[in-house]
Amino acid sequence: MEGKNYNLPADAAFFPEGVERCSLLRFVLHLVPIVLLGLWGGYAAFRVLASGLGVTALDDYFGFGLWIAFDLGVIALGAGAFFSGALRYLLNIDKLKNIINLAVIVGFLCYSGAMLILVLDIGQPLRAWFGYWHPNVHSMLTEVIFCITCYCLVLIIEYVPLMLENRQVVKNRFAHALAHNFHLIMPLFAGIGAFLSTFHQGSLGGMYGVLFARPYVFRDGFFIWPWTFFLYILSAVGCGPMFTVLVATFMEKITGRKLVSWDVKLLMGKICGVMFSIYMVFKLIDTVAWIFGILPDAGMTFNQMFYGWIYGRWLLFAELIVCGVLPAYLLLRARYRERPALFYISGLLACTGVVINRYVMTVQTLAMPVLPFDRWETYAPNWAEWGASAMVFAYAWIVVALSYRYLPIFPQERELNKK
Amino acid sequence: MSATQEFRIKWGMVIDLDKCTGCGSCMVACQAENNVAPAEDGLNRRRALNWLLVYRLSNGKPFPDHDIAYLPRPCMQCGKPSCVSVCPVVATTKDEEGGIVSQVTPRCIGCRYCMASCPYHARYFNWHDPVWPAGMEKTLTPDVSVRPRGVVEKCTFCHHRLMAAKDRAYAEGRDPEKLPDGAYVTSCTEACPNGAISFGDVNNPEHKVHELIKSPYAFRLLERLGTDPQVWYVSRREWVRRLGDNYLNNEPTKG
Amino acid sequence: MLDRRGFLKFVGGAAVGTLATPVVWKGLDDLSIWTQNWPWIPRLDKGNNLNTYISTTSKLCPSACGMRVRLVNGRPVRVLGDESNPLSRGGVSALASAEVQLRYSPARLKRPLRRTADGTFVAIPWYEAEALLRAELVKAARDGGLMCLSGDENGTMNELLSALTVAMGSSDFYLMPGEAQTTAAAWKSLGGRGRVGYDFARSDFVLAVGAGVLENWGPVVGNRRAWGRARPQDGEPAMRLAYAGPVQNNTAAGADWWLPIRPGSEMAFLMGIAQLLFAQGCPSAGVESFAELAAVWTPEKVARATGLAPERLQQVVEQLAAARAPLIIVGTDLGQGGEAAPVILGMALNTLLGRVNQDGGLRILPEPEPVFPRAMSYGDMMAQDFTAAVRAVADKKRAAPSLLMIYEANPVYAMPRGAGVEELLGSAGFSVSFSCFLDETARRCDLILPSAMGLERFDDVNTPFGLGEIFYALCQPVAEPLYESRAAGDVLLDLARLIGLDMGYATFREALEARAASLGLDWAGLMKGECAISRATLPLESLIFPSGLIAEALEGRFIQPEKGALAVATFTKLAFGTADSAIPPFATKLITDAELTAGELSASMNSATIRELGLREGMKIRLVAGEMSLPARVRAFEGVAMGTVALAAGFGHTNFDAFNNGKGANVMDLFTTVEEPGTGLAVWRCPDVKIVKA
Amino acid sequence: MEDRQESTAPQKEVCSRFKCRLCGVAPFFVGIVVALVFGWWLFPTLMFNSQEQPVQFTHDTHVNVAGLDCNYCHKIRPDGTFSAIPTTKECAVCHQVLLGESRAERVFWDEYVRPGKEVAWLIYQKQPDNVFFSHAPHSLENCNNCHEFSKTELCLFCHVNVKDKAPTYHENRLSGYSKDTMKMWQCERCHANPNHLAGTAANNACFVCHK
Repeated sequence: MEGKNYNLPADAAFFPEGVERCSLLRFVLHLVPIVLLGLWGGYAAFRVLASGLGVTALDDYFGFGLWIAFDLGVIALGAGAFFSGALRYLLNIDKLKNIINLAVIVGFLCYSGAMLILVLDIGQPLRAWFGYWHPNVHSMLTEVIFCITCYCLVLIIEYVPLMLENRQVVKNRFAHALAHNFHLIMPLFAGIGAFLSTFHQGSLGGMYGVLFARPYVFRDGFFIWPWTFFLYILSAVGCGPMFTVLVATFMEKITGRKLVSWDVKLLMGKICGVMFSIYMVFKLIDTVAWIFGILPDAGMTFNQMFYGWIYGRWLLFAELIVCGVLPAYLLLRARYRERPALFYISGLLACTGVVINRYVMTVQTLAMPVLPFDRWETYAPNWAEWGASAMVFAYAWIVVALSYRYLPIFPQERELNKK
Repeated sequence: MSATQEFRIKWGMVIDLDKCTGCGSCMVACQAENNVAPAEDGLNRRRALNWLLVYRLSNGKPFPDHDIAYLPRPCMQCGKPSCVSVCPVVATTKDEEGGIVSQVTPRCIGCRYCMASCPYHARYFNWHDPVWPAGMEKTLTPDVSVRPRGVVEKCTFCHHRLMAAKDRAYAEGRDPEKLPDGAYVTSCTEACPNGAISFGDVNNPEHKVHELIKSPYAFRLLERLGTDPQVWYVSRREWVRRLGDNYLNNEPTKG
Repeated sequence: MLDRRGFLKFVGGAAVGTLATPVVWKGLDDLSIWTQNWPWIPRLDKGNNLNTYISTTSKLCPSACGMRVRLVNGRPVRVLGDESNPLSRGGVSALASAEVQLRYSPARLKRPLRRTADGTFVAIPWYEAEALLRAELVKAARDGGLMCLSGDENGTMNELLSALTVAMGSSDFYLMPGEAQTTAAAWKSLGGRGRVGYDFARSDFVLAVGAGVLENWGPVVGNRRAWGRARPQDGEPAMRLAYAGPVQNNTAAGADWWLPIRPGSEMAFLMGIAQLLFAQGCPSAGVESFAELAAVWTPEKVARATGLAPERLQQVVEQLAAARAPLIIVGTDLGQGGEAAPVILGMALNTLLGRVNQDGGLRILPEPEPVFPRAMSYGDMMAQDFTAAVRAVADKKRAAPSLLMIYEANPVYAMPRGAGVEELLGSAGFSVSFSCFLDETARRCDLILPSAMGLERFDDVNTPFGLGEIFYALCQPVAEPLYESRAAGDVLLDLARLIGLDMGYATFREALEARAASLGLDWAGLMKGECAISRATLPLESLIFPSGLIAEALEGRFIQPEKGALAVATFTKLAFGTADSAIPPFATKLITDAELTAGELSASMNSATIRELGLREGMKIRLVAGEMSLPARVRAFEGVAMGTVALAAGFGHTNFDAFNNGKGANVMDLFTTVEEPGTGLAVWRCPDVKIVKA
Repeated sequence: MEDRQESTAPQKEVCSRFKCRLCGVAPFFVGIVVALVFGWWLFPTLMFNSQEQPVQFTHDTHVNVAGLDCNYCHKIRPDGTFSAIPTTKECAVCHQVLLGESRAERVFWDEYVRPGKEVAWLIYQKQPDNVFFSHAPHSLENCNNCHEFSKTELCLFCHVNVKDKAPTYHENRLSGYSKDTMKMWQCERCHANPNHLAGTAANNACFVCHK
């Protein structure tokens, strides 16, 4: 039996072995504002469920708004989970084991958060199961619904063994055995996850690409999949791992402890650099094809795609150049990548670029008039939409904080923080 | 993106824009016929629920050369609907003889993907539960179900009137699949004091609309996007026809 | 035995077991069925699927729309057009279309209300209300101080009301000011007999000056039906339409030509036409004075007054000359308080073109014979000028009425703020309103009696204004009066009997039966929705062109507004109600930025005018005319004449229902009443306004 | 690792391997049984309430004793609508005086015919507002193009047997549906049957049955 050490935090018995954590009081205090934010968001969610979507700023022009952009954004950023998982388990890049746990947690949070928002976003949440029971196989959204729930289950299965590895939980023989067995079959789930996730990242893009009557997003493609299908996969794998790295680094800043070694981060950065560069090449080709093919076919010009400041050209410039070509180049070249400041900045830019992409494809598409006698409309989310999104953010923060405090998610932590 | 289904009967609407003066009679008749709740504040055009909406068109010229036209916009019942293939729960289909795009609100989960897909803004979401002033619910017709909040709805070409016309045909021993011209018309068609709207089976030579759509002045909205609408518009004014679709500067107006 | 661990196992077992029962899927299924039938969503009442239809005529829509009311198990649910109606031929106006829904307007009066000493209203039973009114009638009969205002335009109800007024020893029976009185005054100035109608349907070229013939003027549904039929989609139009007015309104949208002229410049425009007609050799024999007056109105002079390009005026005259059956209709957008002089000119031009008593021309119709003894004749009613009477009371030129009785009219809302209606209501000894709705006027009365709506009572339409033929149709109840409302006709007949007046009929229906009989019509047929039409005319007797009057009316007009000031033009949509009604429930969705911007009245101006005044679109402004002002927002619309601001009429109700209140402002707040030079008619006029940035 | 074994050791000493396994599994199986009993027996009973018809009507009396044809009361009107259940006024064509001495007749006459009140009949086959159903196409004539239904057989295909005493009406407490309300899959027995698509105008398009 362990002797009680009163110098340690009250919950020290639950900490991963050999690591330091702040006092319980400090931990709880830091959660207070987050919980308050979550409660405010929970109230917003309650209002939405109780009195309907009328409380949001969505309307018949903007049937999709902040929430869908948020979902698409976090799902792209959460792609680190499946892609690093695939590299780690399928291609056996062993080094990635040092960050894969965090990637799984971030992925799980992104996906479960997105599903939470989706429940609010549909008008009839109690009929949500129609998506499985009465599926329309032609709809990209059906593909999304199936893949996203299946992949969320996979992420739970990947997350559960992590939870079981808590120092106290793992003392239970059953939990121990379960965790061990889960680990053995993890490559299988990584494979399934990679398959599911690739597909729905793609079908999220496909959702927009198939809208043949919306020239802003319509794209030709390959078989039933429009180009956006592939662009979404590429952009997600290009930014997802970097997002995981950014989260890890952010956690390091907050906790003041080293969690992931620089070489692991660099490896992730290199992978992202390659993938993001490939994405940018195709995205640029796609943009050119859109300007000179799809738009004139629809009788429209490039200039008609923008409106005022809110939907101005700067968005396209930011997405493609500042948050596109620039970070791709910086991450690709070892010379720049190896300078931490540039490394993190390019990571941030790449993630921002992908989020801008998801935002404009969701909102600008709908803001643009297709009928020649219609006019541009603008959209700004209201408190209910921000609130519900904040709720997901708070939920993610809390889960990450708890996971960090109680679960051995960073195998290198002990080593890196040796004094 | 399912293939276009061809039907023997094709219910179509032809609207003469030179005859529409924008009085709104069609919109009122539509709301009353289809149990659309009245709105105390109908001013929010992005939230007001209209199965049929009259747009105001302008030739864009300054005074005194300005010209004006009104364009009633029902659901286009597209031959190749952008909304049908995207619905994840088969709540909207184009599967019935006549080609009317159905909207089954009890199936709809309210994801609004169909609204994002429709360039005509013909689809409307129930942002709130519908409310009638006390007693006014007694004027609901028994023909169209009242939609709760959280589902999408749209013009159905007064589909219940088609069913009523078929029932009458059964009762009279006629073939319900060969309705004579005028046996089935929409509420807006009937209400228009100008007679600007014509309705019938465009595939049937015995129906007036069969000829009307062949007019050199006939056009459809956003034809080049490939939606193949079942609503035609007619105008002798070129600027009106040109507003029916997006044109590059050097392209001639169709129709 | 059941420790924590055991309980968890039990729960686990129960969870597994539940999956093997219908609870989950049946529950999920029932839950979604519940969402499909939420108890707070109104249910449909299918009953036994029994549909019945009753043909009747709209009293709400001034165009005497024929309606086929659909009832499901006896419940009226829809107003449909009536194909068999010879006037509306299946067409139905936006207003009539919402009539069954309007029955349930939140503004609908439920029971009699009496004003208490502190100004609030208390509900009282009918017998008490009747006793109260009876006592007031007895008093008024003694001093002959009854004044009666009717909102009915053309029914037998006006005969009952006028007969009652006369029987009470008063001659103060008035109709709400309307186009009919203006037209009658104009016709009288020309020395004409009978009443005038326009045979719109048979004309092949209609020049409408100010009259919204496709939206709100006269028998508009009939007009539009005829116009639509004359313009087949697949053939050449058999009727052309030119509209002259300051705003490109709904009539202009349908017209082949919109001729933008400044507000108030109709006379100059008409004189210009006369000048060209005479110049082209139109015989001036008998109308030399007219030719003489017109001679100076060259297209250039007209252009200066109206803003209309000279070649466009010439084009109109060419079309008039080329047409087989041209017709000129002069009216106003508001349909109320218009000037008689332009109408006189219109009639004179029709005469000049030889269009009197022709098919598709101006037709002289015989006046109806009253069925109520002592009732005023049609001509007498038309000669009564309510606006003038109100003015006289306000100016203390005559005594205030001891009893003011208002029947289905809303003058407080619909008449110019400066007309003095509120003062009249304040000075009357006692005021009573027979009204369907708790409107602005009813709220200022001492007693409010809930009236049965047109769909709930027997009533009739006897030749709506503007129609070129005699037309008679019946209104019959399709449902019982809602709440405690009653048909005013029957209430008044009861009261008259109680105070010892013999009106000749026990019920209003009897009076209508007598009317039908007098017209030689079959009651049963009328009840089936049949209408009577007669194309009988009175012969044209020689008319005298009132050149002195016209010269006087022309004097001092057409002065350009001073710098920075704008002329005001209104535009009216029937869908937004009439002077006696308001926006029906469904029509709120018809409101666009043409009428309201951000909840305030749109002040529409063309972009040149906006630039000139240094305004911006969407800007909050006030329109100021003397002491009166109106809040609005600038809207750019190229369909407005230069130096003109266009405002929608029919908004700014303060006391109606949630579909009306708080929407925009009432243009009548800018209007005042003046005496028309020449005719002496009390007309409504809006002075030029200055724009003040708010 | 050592820590863990130490901490679990005392538990092992408390109960024997056999006993532990038994008491370990028992609550789980009890849970399953309880859930099954609740789910299959209690739940379906709790879900529905029971109501009796306000008047005990029998078709037997009307068809076999009075010799009425079905169409006498349930007819397709000339406009194609279905008259459904007759109104009290229509019933009173025959029931203007007491017919027979049954209690049901007495109740009907006293409580409905005399005051002229409509009977709030409970409709076993009640369909929700969002369903469009018309009797006109489901006619003997149409169906017997291929089938050989008798009139009764055809009616009983969808309607519960009301030959004798009117059965108890069960209403779902949550959804408000009658227990006998046909669900979509039951309609689809004919509508989704490919054999029907050729012979009749019936098909399975959504709007054929929904409104």
